[in-house]
Amino acid sequence: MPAEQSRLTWLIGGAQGSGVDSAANIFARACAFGGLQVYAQREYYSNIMGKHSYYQVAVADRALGAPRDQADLLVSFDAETVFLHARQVCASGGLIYDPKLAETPLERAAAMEERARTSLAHYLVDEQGLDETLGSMIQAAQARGVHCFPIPYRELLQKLADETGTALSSLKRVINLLAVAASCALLQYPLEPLLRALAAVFAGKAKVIKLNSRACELTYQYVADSFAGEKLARHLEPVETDQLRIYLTGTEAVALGKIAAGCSLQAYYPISPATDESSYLDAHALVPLKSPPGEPAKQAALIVLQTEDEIAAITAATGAALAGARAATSTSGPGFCLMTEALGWAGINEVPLVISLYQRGGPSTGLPTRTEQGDLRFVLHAGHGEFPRLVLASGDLSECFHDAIRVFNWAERYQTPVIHLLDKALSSAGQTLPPFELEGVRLDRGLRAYEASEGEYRRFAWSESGISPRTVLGQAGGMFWNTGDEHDETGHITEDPLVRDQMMEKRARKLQTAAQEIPEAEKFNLFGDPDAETMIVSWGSPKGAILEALEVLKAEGHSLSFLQVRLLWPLPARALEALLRRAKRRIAVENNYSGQLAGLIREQTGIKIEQLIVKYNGRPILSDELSEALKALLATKPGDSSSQKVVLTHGI
Amino acid sequence: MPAEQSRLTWLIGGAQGSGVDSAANIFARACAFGGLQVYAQREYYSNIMGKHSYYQVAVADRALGAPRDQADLLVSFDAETVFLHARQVCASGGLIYDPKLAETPLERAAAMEERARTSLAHYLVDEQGLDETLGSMIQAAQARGVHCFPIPYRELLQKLADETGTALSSLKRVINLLAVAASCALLQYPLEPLLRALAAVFAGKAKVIKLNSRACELTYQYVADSFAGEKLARHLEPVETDQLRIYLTGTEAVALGKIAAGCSLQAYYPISPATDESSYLDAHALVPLKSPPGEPAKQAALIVLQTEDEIAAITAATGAALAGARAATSTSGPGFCLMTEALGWAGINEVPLVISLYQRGGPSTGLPTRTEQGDLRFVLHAGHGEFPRLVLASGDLSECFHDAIRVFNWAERYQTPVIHLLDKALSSAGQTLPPFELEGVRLDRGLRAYEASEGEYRRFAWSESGISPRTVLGQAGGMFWNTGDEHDETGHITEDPLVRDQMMEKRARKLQTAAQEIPEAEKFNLFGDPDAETMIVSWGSPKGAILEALEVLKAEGHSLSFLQVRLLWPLPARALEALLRRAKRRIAVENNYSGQLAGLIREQTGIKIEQLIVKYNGRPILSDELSEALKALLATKPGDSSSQKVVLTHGI
Amino acid sequence: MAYKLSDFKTEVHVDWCPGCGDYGILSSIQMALAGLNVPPQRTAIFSGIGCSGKTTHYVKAYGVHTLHGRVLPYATGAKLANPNLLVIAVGGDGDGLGIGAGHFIGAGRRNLDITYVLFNNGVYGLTKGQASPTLKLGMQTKGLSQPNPNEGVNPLMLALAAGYTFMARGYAFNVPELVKLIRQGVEHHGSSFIEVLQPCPTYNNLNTRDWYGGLDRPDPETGRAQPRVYSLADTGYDPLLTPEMSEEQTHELLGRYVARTSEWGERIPVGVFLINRTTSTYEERISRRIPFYTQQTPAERVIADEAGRPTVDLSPLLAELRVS
Amino acid sequence: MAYKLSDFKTEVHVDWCPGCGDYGILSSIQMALAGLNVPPQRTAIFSGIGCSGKTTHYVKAYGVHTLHGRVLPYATGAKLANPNLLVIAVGGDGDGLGIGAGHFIGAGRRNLDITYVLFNNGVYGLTKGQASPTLKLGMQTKGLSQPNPNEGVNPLMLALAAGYTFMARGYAFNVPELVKLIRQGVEHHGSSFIEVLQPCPTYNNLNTRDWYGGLDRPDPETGRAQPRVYSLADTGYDPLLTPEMSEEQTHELLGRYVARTSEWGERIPVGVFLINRTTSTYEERISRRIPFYTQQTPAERVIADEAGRPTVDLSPLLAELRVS
Ligand SMILES: Cc1ncc(C[n+]2csc(CCOP(=O)(O)OP(=O)(O)O)c2C)c(N)n1
Ligand SMILES: Cc1ncc(C[n+]2csc(CCOP(=O)(O)OP(=O)(O)O)c2C)c(N)n1
Ligand code: SF4
Ligand code: SF4
Ligand SMILES: [Mg+2]
Ligand SMILES: [Mg+2]
Repeated sequence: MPAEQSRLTWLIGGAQGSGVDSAANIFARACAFGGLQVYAQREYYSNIMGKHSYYQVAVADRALGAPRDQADLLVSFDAETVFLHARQVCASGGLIYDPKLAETPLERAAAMEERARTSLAHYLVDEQGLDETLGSMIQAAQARGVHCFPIPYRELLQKLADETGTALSSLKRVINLLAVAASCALLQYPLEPLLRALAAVFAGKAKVIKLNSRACELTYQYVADSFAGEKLARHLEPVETDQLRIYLTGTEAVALGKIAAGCSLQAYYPISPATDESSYLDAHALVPLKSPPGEPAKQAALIVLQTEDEIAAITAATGAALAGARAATSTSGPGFCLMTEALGWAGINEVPLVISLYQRGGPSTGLPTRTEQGDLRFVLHAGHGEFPRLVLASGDLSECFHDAIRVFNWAERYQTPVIHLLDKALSSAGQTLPPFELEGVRLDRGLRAYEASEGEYRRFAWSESGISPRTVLGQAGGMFWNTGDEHDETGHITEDPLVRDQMMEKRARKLQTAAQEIPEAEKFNLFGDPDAETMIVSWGSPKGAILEALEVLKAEGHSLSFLQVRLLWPLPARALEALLRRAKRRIAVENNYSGQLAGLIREQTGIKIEQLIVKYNGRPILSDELSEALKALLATKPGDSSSQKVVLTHGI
Repeated sequence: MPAEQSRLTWLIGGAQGSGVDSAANIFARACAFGGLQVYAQREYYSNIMGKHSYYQVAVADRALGAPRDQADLLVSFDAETVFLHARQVCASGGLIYDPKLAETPLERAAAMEERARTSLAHYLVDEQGLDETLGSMIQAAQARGVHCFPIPYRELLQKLADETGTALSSLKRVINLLAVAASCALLQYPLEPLLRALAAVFAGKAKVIKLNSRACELTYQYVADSFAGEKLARHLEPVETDQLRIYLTGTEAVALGKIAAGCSLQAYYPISPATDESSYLDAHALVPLKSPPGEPAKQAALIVLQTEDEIAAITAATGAALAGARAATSTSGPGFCLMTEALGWAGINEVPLVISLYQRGGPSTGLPTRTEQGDLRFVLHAGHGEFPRLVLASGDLSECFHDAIRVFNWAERYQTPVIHLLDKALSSAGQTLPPFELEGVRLDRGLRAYEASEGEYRRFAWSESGISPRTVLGQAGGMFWNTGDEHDETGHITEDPLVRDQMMEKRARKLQTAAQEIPEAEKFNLFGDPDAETMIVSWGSPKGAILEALEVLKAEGHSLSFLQVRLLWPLPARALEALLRRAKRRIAVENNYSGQLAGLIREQTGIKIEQLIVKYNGRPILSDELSEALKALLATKPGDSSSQKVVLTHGI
Repeated sequence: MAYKLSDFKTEVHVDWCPGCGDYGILSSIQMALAGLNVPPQRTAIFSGIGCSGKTTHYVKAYGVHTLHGRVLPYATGAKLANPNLLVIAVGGDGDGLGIGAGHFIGAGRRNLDITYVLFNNGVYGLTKGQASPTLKLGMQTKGLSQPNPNEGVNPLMLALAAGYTFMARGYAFNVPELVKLIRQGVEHHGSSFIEVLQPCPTYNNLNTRDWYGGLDRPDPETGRAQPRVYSLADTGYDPLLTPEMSEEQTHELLGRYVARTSEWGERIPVGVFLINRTTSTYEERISRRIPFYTQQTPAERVIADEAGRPTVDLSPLLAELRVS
Repeated sequence: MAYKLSDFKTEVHVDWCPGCGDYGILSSIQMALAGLNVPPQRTAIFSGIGCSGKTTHYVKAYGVHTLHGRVLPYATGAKLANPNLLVIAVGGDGDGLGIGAGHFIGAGRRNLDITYVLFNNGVYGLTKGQASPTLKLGMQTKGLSQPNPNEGVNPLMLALAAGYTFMARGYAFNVPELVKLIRQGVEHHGSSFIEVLQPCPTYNNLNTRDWYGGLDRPDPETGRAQPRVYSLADTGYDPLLTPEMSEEQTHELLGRYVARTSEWGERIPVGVFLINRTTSTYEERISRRIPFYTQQTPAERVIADEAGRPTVDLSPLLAELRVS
């Protein structure tokens, strides 16, 4: 079947706190246990309970890497979800809803945004000539060819209650599961992988498993019986595979990378969307070590310190790094703002420090739970004055893991802060992947003066590469001093103009050394047809959507290349320039307002990337809206000024 | 006489706390009272007492705007000054020293930097074949033709003590004044303006004036008598003028601008070199208002709030701005680091906020009392996410004053933060100027909704210009809400993707409006020959040195133009591009490591400024080292790669 | 003119969890404001970031939802610029005593006439239940992977050290008392600090409404719950500190203060703990230097004539700098 | 092995003003260290920014001169990573209780085994004499244009509220006593806080050496100066708080603590104010979860074999995520 057909987009929505996440999680695992691969994306408000959240799970028999606008099956158990998402369902798709809610008027969706409500009212009344109820939404969907399936949640629960002797009130949390079971039935997907998923998620809780399994069976049967006639165009079929797979999120991938890298102290202050990474680490404070077979399992300590603020987080991590630990902090824009002064301190003192920065919608508090790539320029220049830093951006979960290791190696090798750029889209993306391999992984602790001799050791000794052998606090013979002031080779304060020049140049040279040493493969990726006339340039999380769009366009006869820049600083300007010059038309795709990478490239290479496709509504770039935008662009002439900046606006 | 001759460089050094500043201050005023113009520059350590500091006072019969490397007369009363500065005195210049110190060995200058000591030892012993004493320094200077004048400070003081019946011990603080009086005598400058300067500086303290005057007379007479034979090539002659003049520093110029602008709240946390501005404002908390003649003088309140940190400073200023005050904060790099989060808040909430940023040597604590232009890129991108800001850099004291007014007008007109970029060189520069005029000054409070009506008013109402009429806290009928989250027109939180887009676009449009409205004359200056082949591009404090260098080069037949960029954001890219394209050779001059403006220009215009002259040793660019560097550059071919980056290293 | 509760309510959807103590605090603030006879437009409420930070959007008064931890300096700037505004600051315990602790101290030292209401729920609500700085050592609320390794800070002890001049503690579900405390706080001249015990049913499963209410320890005789929260006033506690009091009396009061504020667990006092009348407000200190400060406020100052010409007369300042 | 004072001295030029109290504190730290029998290389001193911040450069031990206000979190990170380091933090009153006040609270709550020495001179020395947070209300030191409009914070009261478990105050010019206090602080298990009264002859013209020494108030009979500073120990003050003490005894001690720490002006007590033995250290709390924490420290962990292959075994973690 064509690439397009093998992918199914399942979408579930509901009020925050009503179980949307766990439903999606279980559905995704059910697919995975059936040998399929999934890519899940989560959208939610900065709110604990009541506001609308949704989860999109894309399923296919091959690896997927991006969310999409159109859904094949929409799953709901509240009214707001139907109102907000029904129009996303593709013409032959399906929609699961609670028939009890059919009369619910638009105004009863109390938590809905005013703008959305107004636009829905306009759609229903002015465009469709219907009234403002959920029933009308269903009607309109049906008119478009969408198959709508009323699922009587309450009755099914009652049946379950009766059958198992449980109180109905305590079964409320099962509703979301009924929706999952109903989906499987409609998609003609077998029940067995779903039951396995349940068993895995609730491992150890036999009673819960039993109850939930029964709920699934009941619903599955009910749906199979009730909607035998009405068929969904899309099916989901298990695939035989003996590939090992894990299912995890971006924050978990980064956390695993840190653990593999030997990170032994992470200091953080809670902030969305970075917190999950620290929570994962905190839950794994006892790190398993390889031990010879037969011997008792050994463990190491990973200290996760919740500090009083982000300033304390970065400075505590720096203190730990000085003591010799691989230390990191993890944060998002507002927290990073508070870290800039200490970033400079780590820079001038040549401290190996790792900062994982999860970008989110800015400025200020902005859109705390939405995505954006708005901080690139900020991280490049954060901190007053000039000092070396490395900035690496991951584009998918596998890169998240390996880059999390890489940044520690660089931090220690170049003795300077390294920023690992991530974003909310990556952090909350769920994906099936082959288990990470440590086979090829090597840890590089950089130049160390293990045998420094007292009185002679100079921490900032002059060297060609700019790098001086390092000692750590407490080490015999390697005493040093640090100061945020300009310093001499021993680390004591100096204001001597010549020593100052030398130290500025020494630090700057480390960056040149890094630029020379780091292999090109870690600096950027080139995908697609390298000789294509049109080149897409991007960085970070849009990677998945771009790769999918490339496939779609290829299927339609358009050949493009895609340059994914990974090392943003020091930017591999010369290599990029050579590649960029080969293309006739260059298009930057970025999840921000101004096209920050495009600006950086122009600054560093002189090449103006004439066409920008940007998105800044807090939602990730969706592969289908991107391919549409690209097609439209390709239909214009390269110099056409009306197409210089295309703004993507999809997403709910 | 030729331009070169009309300028005299007087340099005084000594331990911090020993009166160098007051001596320089009095000498500068003495020159000013004699109708001359001065430009003074101060260099000092981050230390309260004991480390070496010095003051350079340039004097001429015309306005001066930059420090220089070579000194005509070096004035010392300690050993370190002679060691460090004797080599700066030009061949026919003079040197005043204390003969009692002739035996002092180099190693006794305890506070001296190790590197300087080593290099001096090398100079004295290896190069000159002398021993390591001050006497040898003098000998070497004399060998170069420098006139050296031993001034027996102790004896003169004893004489003064005897004559006035004062205890010798209480006269120590007068030494520096003796040095000033001796300078005047050697320069054949009359005593009278010096006595006037004394009277002005110690106004109200008759006894002090009397004692100090007598000290000056005694010394003046002594020097005139003792060195009648030995003549200095350079004289200083009073000039008749009825021009009014003031003598002030950069921080005072900014403070006066703020007062004129009606700033009524400044919140700050102490930090060099910004503090002086706040101290000046604090001392003038009762602001004089114009009152009709005859009526009692009216006053207004200027609250200066010393906060617990810089975060409190910027947020308190923001709170005051919301209440309707013209509010500001003033800081330097480390403090600005802590302000970036709140900068974004002010940006998304469209608050008129002024930040005066005095750059100093970075990164981190860096060189706290030295100068640098290292923060340009940082201020352009400070704060996560994207929001509008304006950045204006002053190049001299007169701009400091007028720009300080201008930034308040822009802040209120465009309802967004404005950063006034200054640096240590400007802040501590002393200069004679005609008194500032308010004649042409107009204050623009921007769009205000004075008659907003309750229930209808929307703080962030949509508008073509991006600007919405503003109300202030406490105003009847104009209630608003603010939040760091993305908001709707009333200011309440929204996560709606479309409203988000609109708000991002609204805010961005304000910057376009500003770019259109602000006159070119406020965006940049073009000096020199507009058709010259070679164009110098710079910003901020190097202005003075560049203008002086231009004169020198012109005198030698080189015609250059100089583009001073003032509005750094939004950068007037189109206009700059047109100008830059006219030149054949472009040279950026910047007081930083990487040539940040050059990078910005390339990003915004595509034009690569091939040649950089930079300086990053913490000292300002000196006009004579700059003209030398320019001459050398002009002698090369434009594309010569060896001359792409010239690093200036002078200064002590 | 008398105000009604509804005059202080906006139409914004309140998005706290069901059963959240914030509802009680919100009502208390609105009721206290309605009773104060100050027009909504003369009132400005500032908030930090957290669930608690959303409060400003629900109150019909100028509402400034600031940054995490920075509510006090924002409020300080506004109040200083316009001392005639009624300024209230609100925020979470993480906001105020974690990231914002430095400002908490700074504001206490100033004694500006503002009122600060702290929502103490023992957790970071909006970021999903991490320990807040008030959570006691060893407690393990739902969201924690291990018992809290930090000692909890006592907000009222910190307030004393910082120098606030009105200190009180209320309980979110005792609205009538809380309304009174807030009103007293606002009417007090100087910086008032009101800690509110706020159940967070979603993340703090230890200090719940039932726990505060003592449902876990019914009276063996009557079977009725014995609430942990009790009224300080009922014990005859006198919070007043006056200039007339001797050093000994002062120490006695401070000793009592420390003893009472350290009670936690079985008995938790609420009410007014201290009213310090021995010092001046920041406004009074400014007025000593600038006598017209509260009449011609910095915020309302006319800085230019109609043509935009500055009203300032620079000449006296320029004269100081004259060198001719 | 016994250490000498000179083992803890560097050759860096000391650039404080003549007569500065910092000299006394520096010597006291060096002498205390020499007496502790810990090798200089096992010792790390952290400092903030200010005149006081330069201390690290003068002490021969690992010296980390950090950022303004951040000395405690830097020190915390290092100590946590290597609990076997002897960690001392030093800094000014502006550094520690102005910009750094939030960290001061945070560190107190943790009770990590570090010692913090606060140089209290009432001013911001290095920025030229602005009021520091400890300067009392209404005082006007040399550098101020008007009397201080803020109340001064009492460091020992703040330390109590924050949770430090060893609290003492010394005087910069009583070196023998200060050496003892620092030593006691270092030997105490948990976070120790030592406030040092430090004359700043350049900017603080009120709390001078003469003033502390009482030169302005000679005994009318003997004509001898009556020092303001007196020893707490001489009054029989017992600073010990133990688990055995009753609630009443505890309150009595706290009452005494508050009374004594609020003394200022005519009589100023120095000595040990509180030794709290009722709680565990942070290290102990970590060790409960990670029993090998102090033996296999995070800092010294071997993370790779010689070929650079990670020592970590990811498989148990991957197994948790398995979906096949
Ligand atoms: C600088 C910064 N760091 C972190 C956050 C993330 N954040 C949002 S709310 C919150 C904590 C809220 O806890 P609390 O102040 O106790 O308020 P509550 O939600 O409990 O009312 C945090 C850490 C932020 N917004 N800004
Ligand atoms: C973020 C930041 N803000 C301001 C400063 C400027 N600064 C340097 S030292 C100092 C105050 C020093 O006072 P204190 O901490 O009391 O130390 P002391 O000099 O009195 O020993 C300040 C504000 C700075 N270095 N960093
Ligand atoms: S998380 Fe807690 S504090 Fe936040 S709204 Fe829910 S119950 Fe209230
Ligand atoms: S300014 Fe004060 S604290 Fe700083 S060195 Fe001088 S005397 Fe000491
Ligand atoms: Mg809370
Ligand atoms: Mg101090």
